Amino acid sequence: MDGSAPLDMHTVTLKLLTIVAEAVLEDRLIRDLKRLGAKGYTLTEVRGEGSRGVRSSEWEGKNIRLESVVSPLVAERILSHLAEAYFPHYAVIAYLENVEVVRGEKYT
Amino acid sequence: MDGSAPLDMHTVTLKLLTIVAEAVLEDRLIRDLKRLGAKGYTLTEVRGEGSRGVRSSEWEGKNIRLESVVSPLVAERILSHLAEAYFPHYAVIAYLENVEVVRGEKYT
Amino acid sequence: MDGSAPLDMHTVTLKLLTIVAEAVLEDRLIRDLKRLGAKGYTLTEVRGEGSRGVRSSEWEGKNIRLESVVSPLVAERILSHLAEAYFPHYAVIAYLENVEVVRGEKYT
Amino acid sequence: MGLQQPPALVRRPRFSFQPHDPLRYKPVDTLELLRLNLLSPMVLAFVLGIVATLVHSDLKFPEALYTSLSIYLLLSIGLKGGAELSTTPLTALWKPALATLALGIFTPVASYALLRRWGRFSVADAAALAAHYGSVSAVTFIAAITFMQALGEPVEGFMPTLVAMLEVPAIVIALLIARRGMSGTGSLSEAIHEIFAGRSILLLAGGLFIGFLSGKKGLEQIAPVFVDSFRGVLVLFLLEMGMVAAKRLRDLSKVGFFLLAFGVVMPVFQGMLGVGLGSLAGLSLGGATVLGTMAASASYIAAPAAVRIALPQANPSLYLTAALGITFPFNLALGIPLYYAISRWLHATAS
Amino acid sequence: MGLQQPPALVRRPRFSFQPHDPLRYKPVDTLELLRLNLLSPMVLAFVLGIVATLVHSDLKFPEALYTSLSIYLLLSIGLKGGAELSTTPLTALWKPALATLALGIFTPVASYALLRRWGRFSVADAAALAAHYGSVSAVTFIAAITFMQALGEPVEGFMPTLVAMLEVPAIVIALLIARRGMSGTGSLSEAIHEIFAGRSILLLAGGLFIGFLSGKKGLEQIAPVFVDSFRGVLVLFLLEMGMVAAKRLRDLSKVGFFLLAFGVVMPVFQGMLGVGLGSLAGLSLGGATVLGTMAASASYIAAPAAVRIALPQANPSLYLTAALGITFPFNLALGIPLYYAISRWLHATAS
Amino acid sequence: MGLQQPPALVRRPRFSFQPHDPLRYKPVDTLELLRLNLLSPMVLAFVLGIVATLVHSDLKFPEALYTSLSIYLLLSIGLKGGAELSTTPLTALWKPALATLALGIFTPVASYALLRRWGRFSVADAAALAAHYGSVSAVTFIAAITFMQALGEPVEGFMPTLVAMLEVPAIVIALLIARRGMSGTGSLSEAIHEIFAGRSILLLAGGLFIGFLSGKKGLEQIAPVFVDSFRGVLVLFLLEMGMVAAKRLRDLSKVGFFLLAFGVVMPVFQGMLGVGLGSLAGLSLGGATVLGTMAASASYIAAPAAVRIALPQANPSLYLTAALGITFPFNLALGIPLYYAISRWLHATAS
Ligand SMILES: Nc1ncnc2c1ncn2[C@@H]1O[C@H](COP(=O)(O)O)[C@@H](O)[C@H]1O
Ligand SMILES: Nc1ncnc2c1ncn2[C@@H]1O[C@H](COP(=O)(O)O)[C@@H](O)[C@H]1O
Ligand SMILES: Nc1ncnc2c1ncn2[C@@H]1O[C@H](COP(=O)(O)O)[C@@H](O)[C@H]1O
Ligand code: NA
Ligand code: NA
Ligand code: NA
Repeated sequence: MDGSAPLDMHTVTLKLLTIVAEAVLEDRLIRDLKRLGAKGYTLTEVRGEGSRGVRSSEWEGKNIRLESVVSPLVAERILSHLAEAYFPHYAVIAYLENVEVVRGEKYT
Repeated sequence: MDGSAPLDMHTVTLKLLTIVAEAVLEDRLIRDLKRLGAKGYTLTEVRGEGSRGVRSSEWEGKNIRLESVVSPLVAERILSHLAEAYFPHYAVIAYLENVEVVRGEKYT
Repeated sequence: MDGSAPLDMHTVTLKLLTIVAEAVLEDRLIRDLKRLGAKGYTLTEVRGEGSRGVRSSEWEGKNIRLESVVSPLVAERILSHLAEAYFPHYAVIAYLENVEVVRGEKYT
Repeated sequence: MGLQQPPALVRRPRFSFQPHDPLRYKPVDTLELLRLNLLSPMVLAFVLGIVATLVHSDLKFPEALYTSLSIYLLLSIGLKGGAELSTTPLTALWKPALATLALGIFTPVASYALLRRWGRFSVADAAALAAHYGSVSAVTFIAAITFMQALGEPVEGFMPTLVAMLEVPAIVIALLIARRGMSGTGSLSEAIHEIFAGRSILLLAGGLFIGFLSGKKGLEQIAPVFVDSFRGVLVLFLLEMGMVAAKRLRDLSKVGFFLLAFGVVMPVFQGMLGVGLGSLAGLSLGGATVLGTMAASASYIAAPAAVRIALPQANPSLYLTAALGITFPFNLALGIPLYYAISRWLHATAS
Repeated sequence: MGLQQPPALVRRPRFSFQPHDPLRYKPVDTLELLRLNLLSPMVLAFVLGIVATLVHSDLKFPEALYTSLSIYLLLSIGLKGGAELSTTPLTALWKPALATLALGIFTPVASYALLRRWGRFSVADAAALAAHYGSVSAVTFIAAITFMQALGEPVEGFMPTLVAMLEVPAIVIALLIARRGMSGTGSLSEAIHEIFAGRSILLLAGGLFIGFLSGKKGLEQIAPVFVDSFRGVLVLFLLEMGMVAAKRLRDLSKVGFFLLAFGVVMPVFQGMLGVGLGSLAGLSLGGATVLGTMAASASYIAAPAAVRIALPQANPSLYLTAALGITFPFNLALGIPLYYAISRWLHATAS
Repeated sequence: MGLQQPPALVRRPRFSFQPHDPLRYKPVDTLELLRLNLLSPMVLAFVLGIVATLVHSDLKFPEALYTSLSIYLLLSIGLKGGAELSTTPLTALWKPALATLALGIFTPVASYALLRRWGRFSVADAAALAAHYGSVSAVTFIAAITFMQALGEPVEGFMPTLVAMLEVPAIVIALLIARRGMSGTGSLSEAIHEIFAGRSILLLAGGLFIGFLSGKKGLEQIAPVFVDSFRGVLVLFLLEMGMVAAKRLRDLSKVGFFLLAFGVVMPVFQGMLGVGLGSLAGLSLGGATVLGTMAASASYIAAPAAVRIALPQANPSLYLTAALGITFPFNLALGIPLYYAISRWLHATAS
């Protein structure tokens, strides 16, 4: 059986949107996500380094990773909003993957 | 080079199964994963929000994210079990991705 | 709209490299990643279990998960290095996924 | 506090529930009692926690801090009780122990009946609530002990033993009732293990054991941490509890009027019962007050964990909001002084 | 531990900023003052933290510990101030309050002008720095209080009230200046909420409130944690602060010579202003020293959070390095003794 | 400290390893010694931790708590030692220092030879174990100091200096032996940096430095946290250690009988050697006991980190189980009283 073969079980292909951003944005990002159509999210406290240097303590500012399973449409809407509202001044990275979700209807 | 091109290095394509669930299920989920054929897992403490409301403290109940690299067969077995044993009453989300794994044989 | 359809928004397809390894390797892995061309990374403290047993406390040795969005070339370079320098003696797992990244040029 | 410290007669002994507190004085009327309780740093810290949540403050206790404080409080209570036990004749224990067991069996049954009959709750929800209200909240117990101390009211040293005894039976009984009344419940054995090996019982019982074996001399060695610092740590803990309780208040509208009333009336009823049974069993004024508070309190550590596993059908919003958002603040602010007043009245008429 | 405690001259009272410290003695010259400060366990712990970072030690404070310590320190300062306030005539408060407000308005404007005119900073960066230097650092305030205690120098009990009053206005003013001078800034209302509901103000004000209501008797109950342990906890906290400050020092080359000079000269100027205004407002020698230190200090908890939200264009490297890497260590090691010397000189000439 | 406390002469000075403990009395026989140790709150807390793991309790110390407690313990030991050093003639130090170095060089070589010759371990595993057993466990050291304090047995103030001196050489020597005997090992320089900049040495040495510079007056300021609270914090820490050790016990079957015996016999041998050399070097009864305990203990903080980096081929199950699961509990429960008995016998025959 090929590793990437489809499953028998009923799953729906959706987008997993991952946003890593400075922690100060937590409330705002969550508000935006909900407003733009995400039905839920999972949040992890992380550290990181990128073009804006190391981000790992209270003062450097920690990072959060927000993950949300959304429809492609919602994904696109959120990405556009991020690009406009946060990319210029804040430490943010965002990317999408395809995921096969059980009970996928719940999340669209 | 196209971003999604295959690698020269020898990798195996497997399924990455991600389960986000309320923390009270930790022991049970790990037991189930092992029993159904997973060779390992990685566990992260997370917070989240979904149809059952915010889950972020001791009392609301924190969440855990369990990730396991498994064969498609095992992935399906686990998903069926989750759908039956946990989806009705517990806060759980589960999804699959395709991943290219180095030393992939170790995990099937 | 099919869940795996491409987006309108301009994104670049890159590799998301995930490494789960024992925490004692943190400094060394980060140094290696940067040297081999990664432009950034995100680090999460995790626990886990695999062929080398449970890893979850100070003494069993915690794990870290390092994630880095990189070009396929860099991904391959890093994987080869890992296979040689760490796989024999340390608890490590590594895998790749395809991700669509906004502002993808930043990370290649 | 220095080296040249003068005659030390006035120092509060560090390891006793019978405090000769220099602050002690017995307030005469109930209003004064209430004022004394409401203006204590502990209750005020709880209020501050509520305010912090209401103004959406970014104040947040790290989870590690909350866990550490609760480990400390439980162990400390156990240690002090154990050291006290080491000089107590155990014959004094059996009557209060029986009274405690009676409470642990009767109260969940009463709650369940009430919630089913009049509240029209589902089997799962009624049983879940019964488990919570039949069991005991360690923090409420601690608050009662501390209030007695502030009043200079002696309390029996074996009370923490009774807490351990009251915690378990109600949960088991409620789960058994649920089994009878429905199918498809979770694992009962796992739930029972969860309670017995749960950290609250383990730390309380473990502390009793250490305190008992190492005695007052042993406790003396660690008194600066486990005795002197107790109330200060409690203030920090109640600050956090205030924040948690206030978050629960947001769900208040969802739980309905019946549960709201239940969360206030049931504690009063169980509290009176506890004070009464305790007094019958020969407990002192302070001891009966504390047993009443224990009966009146609703568990929110042991019970939720066990119930979530064994009764996943029950809605956590209901039992958490009732136990944490309604009954806990009620007991902390009004209940404890009330049970004390009742106990005083009982003991006055008895003697 | 008690109130009726017999000949208590030698005991350090637990709840007072007017310490009768057994260690107390008044050093006569400034060098001696400096030595006393530099060899205190607090400053040495800060130095150890710097060393730990320089040798790339794996010593790392868990974030939960850092947060817990800061919650403790802020609440403790509030509690002690509040208990003190409960026996202070409030009429003594209005003049120092006015002086504090004057400082909170004048210093950010001065900083901004200086940084724009001579430092050639962008509007955003100048306003961000002005917000930080106009506001106050709670830890520097605490260090000043502790130094006064070690010297046996009485300090007014209402100083924490002034900290809460000094924290806010400068940030708001600096953000308003930035709004006028540029477009596309973040949300001002969110930033203001961030300050008022921020944990530093909440804990300070909350502590004041609890301390005031429960009074000295209330504080007495929790003194082993909130009074006796204060300096020890401060040592732990400053160890962590040393590590953080040293990490900031790595960015020192990026901030340029002007900002480096600003980070040392501005505090001295603001410190003198604070001591002067405080003395005019009738504060004691110790009180004026502490107000001077407050004016001299640069915020690094409230201000960064608010500025990051309302002024994302400003470069955090600049304000964090200046406030944490330059001004904080300067005040801790040299500034506080200096402001004390100035205050002593002022009070000597006045009387 | 108690109620019946007599004129304050008997108060334990806060910053001394020469305790005039009110509890002090010298037990005459070894059984009594053992009982005293086994029923101390510290050892009982360790036992409770073991029980918690065996019954699969959900009690879990947050990692931040464990880290915080260990930071506190190391710093505290350093501070007290440093304050003591500030009044000690340093000439007293050189002979015990030489004895310590001799132990640090001889014991890893002996362990290595034994494990290779008779245990048939691989080069990597033997060297890894030698590194652990040649180095020192800070917590075992602390337990020994605390036991001496409980007995009222004076201990030299410079002992923490010796801990810092004993920690490093054995690890370096063991790693060098491994290099000679195999290829493909990890980075030695990184491993050595790991040890020197490791938090245990940094905190111990840093504490010594702060204590020395700020002196007894400095320590007095922070005594409620760093002196009075020490044993209580140790109880919490040992509770966690018990849980960790018990988890290790699960691997016991994997390590084989030889290592099990090694984990008990080697400490006794090294302990006797330490007591002997210490006595020769002029250490007091208590000091020689503590040096013996240090020699007998196996590192489980510094050594594992360094070995994992420089000797990844070695199997961590072996060295962690031996050091944490066997030798640590053995020393804590039986070893320390045993080394004390030996030291008492040596000092009795000598005088
Ligand atoms: N190439 C990358 N791979 C993974 N995470 C990244 C990458 N670049 C940046 N990040 C994360 O995004 C945060 C902000 O990035 P930046 O704005 O580039 O400083 C960093 O702190 C990292 O946590
Ligand atoms: N759309 C989503 N994307 C990512 N995580 C989700 C999503 N929905 C739910 N979750 C996670 O799954 C948990 C349980 O979801 P629920 O059962 O819907 O409350 C939540 O607390 C989140 O952590
Ligand atoms: N199949 C797996 N899926 C996800 N994570 C794994 C898997 N196997 C191992 N890991 C992670 O990789 C770490 C090291 O694995 P190992 O070297 O097999 O012990 C484990 O502690 C887990 O965190
Ligand atoms: Na109850
Ligand atoms: Na200022
Ligand atoms: Na040793």
